Amino acid sequence: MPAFLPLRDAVAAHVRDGDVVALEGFTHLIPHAAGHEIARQGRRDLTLVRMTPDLVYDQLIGAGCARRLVFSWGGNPGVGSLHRLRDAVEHGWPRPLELEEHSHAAMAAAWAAGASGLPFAVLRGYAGTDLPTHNPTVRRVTCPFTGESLAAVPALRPDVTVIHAQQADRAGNVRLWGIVGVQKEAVLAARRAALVTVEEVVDDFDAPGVRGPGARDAVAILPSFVVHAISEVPGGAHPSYAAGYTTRDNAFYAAWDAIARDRERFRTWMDAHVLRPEAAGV
Amino acid sequence: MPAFLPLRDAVAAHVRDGDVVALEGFTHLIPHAAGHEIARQGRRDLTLVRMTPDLVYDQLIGAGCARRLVFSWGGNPGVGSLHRLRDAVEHGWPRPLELEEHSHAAMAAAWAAGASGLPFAVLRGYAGTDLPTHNPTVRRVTCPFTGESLAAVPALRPDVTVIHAQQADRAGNVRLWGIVGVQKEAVLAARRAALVTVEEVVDDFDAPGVRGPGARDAVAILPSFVVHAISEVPGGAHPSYAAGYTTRDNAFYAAWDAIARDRERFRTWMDAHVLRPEAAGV
Amino acid sequence: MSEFSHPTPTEVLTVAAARAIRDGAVCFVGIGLPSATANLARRTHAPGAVLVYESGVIGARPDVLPLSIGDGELAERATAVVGVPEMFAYWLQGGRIDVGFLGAAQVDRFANLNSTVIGDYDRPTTRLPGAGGAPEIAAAARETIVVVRHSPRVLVERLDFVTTVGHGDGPGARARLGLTGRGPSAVITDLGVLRPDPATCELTLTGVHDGVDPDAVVRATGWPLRVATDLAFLPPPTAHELAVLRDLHARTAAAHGVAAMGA
Amino acid sequence: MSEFSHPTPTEVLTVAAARAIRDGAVCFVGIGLPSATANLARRTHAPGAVLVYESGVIGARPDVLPLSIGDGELAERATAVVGVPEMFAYWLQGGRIDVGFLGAAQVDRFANLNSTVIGDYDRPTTRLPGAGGAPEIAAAARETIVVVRHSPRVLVERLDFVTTVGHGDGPGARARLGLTGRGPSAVITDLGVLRPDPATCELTLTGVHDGVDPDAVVRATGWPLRVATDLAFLPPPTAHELAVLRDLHARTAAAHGVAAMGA
Repeated sequence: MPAFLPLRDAVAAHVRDGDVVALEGFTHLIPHAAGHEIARQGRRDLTLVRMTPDLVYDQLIGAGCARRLVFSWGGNPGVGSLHRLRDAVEHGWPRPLELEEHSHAAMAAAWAAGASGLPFAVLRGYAGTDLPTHNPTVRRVTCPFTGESLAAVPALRPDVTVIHAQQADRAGNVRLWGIVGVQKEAVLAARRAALVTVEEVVDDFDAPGVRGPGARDAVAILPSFVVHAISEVPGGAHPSYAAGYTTRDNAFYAAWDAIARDRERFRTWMDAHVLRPEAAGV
Repeated sequence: MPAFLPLRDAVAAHVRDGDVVALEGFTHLIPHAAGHEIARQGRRDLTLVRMTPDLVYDQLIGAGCARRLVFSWGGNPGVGSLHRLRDAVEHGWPRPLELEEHSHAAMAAAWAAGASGLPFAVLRGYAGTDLPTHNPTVRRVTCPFTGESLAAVPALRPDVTVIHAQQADRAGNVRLWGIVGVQKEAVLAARRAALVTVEEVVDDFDAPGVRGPGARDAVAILPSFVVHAISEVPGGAHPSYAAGYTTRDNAFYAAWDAIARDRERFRTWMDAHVLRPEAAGV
Repeated sequence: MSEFSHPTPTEVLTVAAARAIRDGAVCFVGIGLPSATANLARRTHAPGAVLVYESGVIGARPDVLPLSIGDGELAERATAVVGVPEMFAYWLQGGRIDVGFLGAAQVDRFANLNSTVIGDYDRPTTRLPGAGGAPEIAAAARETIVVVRHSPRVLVERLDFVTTVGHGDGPGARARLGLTGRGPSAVITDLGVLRPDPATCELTLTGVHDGVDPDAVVRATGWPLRVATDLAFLPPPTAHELAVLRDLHARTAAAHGVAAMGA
Repeated sequence: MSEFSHPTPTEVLTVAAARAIRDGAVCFVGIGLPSATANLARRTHAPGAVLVYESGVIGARPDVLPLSIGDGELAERATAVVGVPEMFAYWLQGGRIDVGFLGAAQVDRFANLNSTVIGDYDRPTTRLPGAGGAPEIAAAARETIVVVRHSPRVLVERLDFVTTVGHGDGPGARARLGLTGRGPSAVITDLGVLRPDPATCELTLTGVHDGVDPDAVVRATGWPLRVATDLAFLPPPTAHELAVLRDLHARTAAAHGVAAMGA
């Protein structure tokens, strides 16, 4: 049974300096509010894991929280670069950032392996590319039946996983729907804790009047016994979104390009919108 | 886009003597009517693949259709033995049956590998058991990161997969819900064809008045481009069931024990209920 | 409990096994005795027990006992239903099961199990259903509880086939085999409870049910069974436990038209 | 088409790429040009095209172009939505994709792609977004279509980084690497279409867009580009294609408050 906690307390209880932390959510349901809380608490030396770093890691990297990034596509979707990520990689500002760089297929398989309690994932991938040259965690295995050589990557097992979901019920079960990404896998792969921010805590997912998925949506239910802390944070995915509750703030994604392009403007924005204690009211 | 065909034509078009055939469905949605049609058409030398052979394979084995069985649990659930399966293994009647015997975990992983286009599946399984001694398809792989030795099994890739589902829409998409088992994997793993019998063909899954899953059900949607033939066969899972349409005929499962225990009684039952051409009206 | 008939051996076994379930425990249960056991626990002292069935059902709350592992009854009002590959990969192998319940046709002194064949594998006297989920349940669950009826044909000196590893050949075997769970913590029978000796892993009689003679248990065991010096005399089913169990079976029989039998 | 302004180079490129989509084809599409391309095809000659997005959406039918690969617009009215591990394992690696659309920062003469870095990997001049789905899309889709704007900085003699293998170092390379799909069938640019020579796999100019001088294409290419002897002069966008494409962009801009830009 997870604890229902204010976000500040949930992050303080579970996220430590030096942790391997995954904030997952594939475009949809990105846990921005939790990312801001991690920045506000000044966590340092984090290894950040995420298929698509998106704005949430651009902010954490720019705020100096990260030492290392494990990822597979680091852009501002539909807009262009993540300037804070680029500045860290290209100029070491505010501090150098080590990269462990994968393809989507490999990271998705590595999440599934992590959830499955396996030490590695197998995929038909990476063949002929330069990625394994720069990433020693890409190796090969041989099929014991066909002799075929395939790629292997280590399972992802972060210390802490943080996700945003539409709902929790009072028993501590969590439900998300729409584009569900790798969040179930990331929660199950966490070694120490899984934190969930939700749009809403409801009595029961099945009760009349409670919002729910459409007929074609994917649905993921995380039973209470795999979740450690739940924080009710309406709008906690903004500028990402929560299907059924909010819509993606595409204008903010576009506006971020100019904010993040300039170090001073970025700092001013972070101070005003994230780091000042008043911002914690979100 | 799949063909909408009478069951007789679908089986005649796709199931051949000597094929590796999988009729999947985990207790729920077992494609009994399709199994009966295969027996009626007198297919021979089949390799039958299924985690839980259930009554449907007891019947096909007793009818002499099978040369080999790939399985992980061969009983009459909640009742006892599958007497036709036992008779074939213990006494070679009506013909000997080769066994390729797995655990559930391995077969489930092998189905997922088959769906994934991988040659093999990895699991932490079989360690210390006698199963690998009698099954040369259980081998070992070494994790290239930790050095740990794990079990490997070949991917399941039947020639033809047959499943029963609640619904198809007119565009040829298939929907099943409730306990969805390994059916999506079995359909995607088929080398040559996937046949689906359905309770009902509907205009659109989302249309008002169309039956659908409950809030906690698993749902699997198979897009039209992975299905080759669809046959509308209401009650086609009997004595298994289709959630939302029929209920499990537990009394028949119990009654099967006495029918199958005796060779003559079994033959009489098969003649009357399956093999006579009139039975094809089902 | 004057209005109740004397408990049957199976009822005694079911109640004893149910008592081994802690409230809140995540239990992987098969059909038959394990299912009756877990559902009895959920309706008595362990309302927060989470019942997981290999058909993909997590947090089942059946009103009647399922006849099969995939009855519709199980999916209704469950916390979630997932596909079977996910069940075995993410939920069992992923290490999320506290207690796995297993039956078997044969059990040896290290709580290894046979559910495959009696006799030679290629020319069996009796072909049994086979492994099902057992090998990996016993490998990955934090602990395993084995539930069988006590007889020298069941508790045997030597298995005809090792379907499922309990404590292998003794201390250290599980670690050498890479089995992640702690293995069988108890073999519960209709005569008593056997637990692995902490030093040797050998199953030792640690408790007998009400009215059972420890010597009779030794005679009903196919190897020279050790008896704990502090042997416990286990309390009989309470009137409440029996009433709940019998009500469950009565409603099951009414719902199915047949009794839910042991696996 | 008097009421329409002259098509822009990007419009010419988008229409040419859309025409490469057969009706009924299962297309794996990324954001930006590939998405505009596939949606244009679906609204013109290929209403049965199945649009698959790596976010897990199968059979998307968006009314407006998504800005991101995971816009809510994509999941609504889709045939199905699946998790991302399933998308890459069962649907891409499983061999169910007919056509994969890819962009890139650099393309070489064998249609290998770079979307990782310009300059040295450890001290890059420009850090690009990285691989995303590209390596395995190019490996597993039955064929790949590459869509880029034509310039000598894009079509280069030598990639700074091989993110994605097209035809490797030439004939036989894909088979040696175990890549299951046939690889890039075309590189479509705003100047024309390059296709791998059947014998050498080297990209060859096989068609130029309306009004484009083949010599200008050669000059805009970073290697000595071969020109097919039977060079085609590709028909310009029809009034209908342009109208549909512009309407799609106009509705997209109105819906998002911003224009859906190229990736």
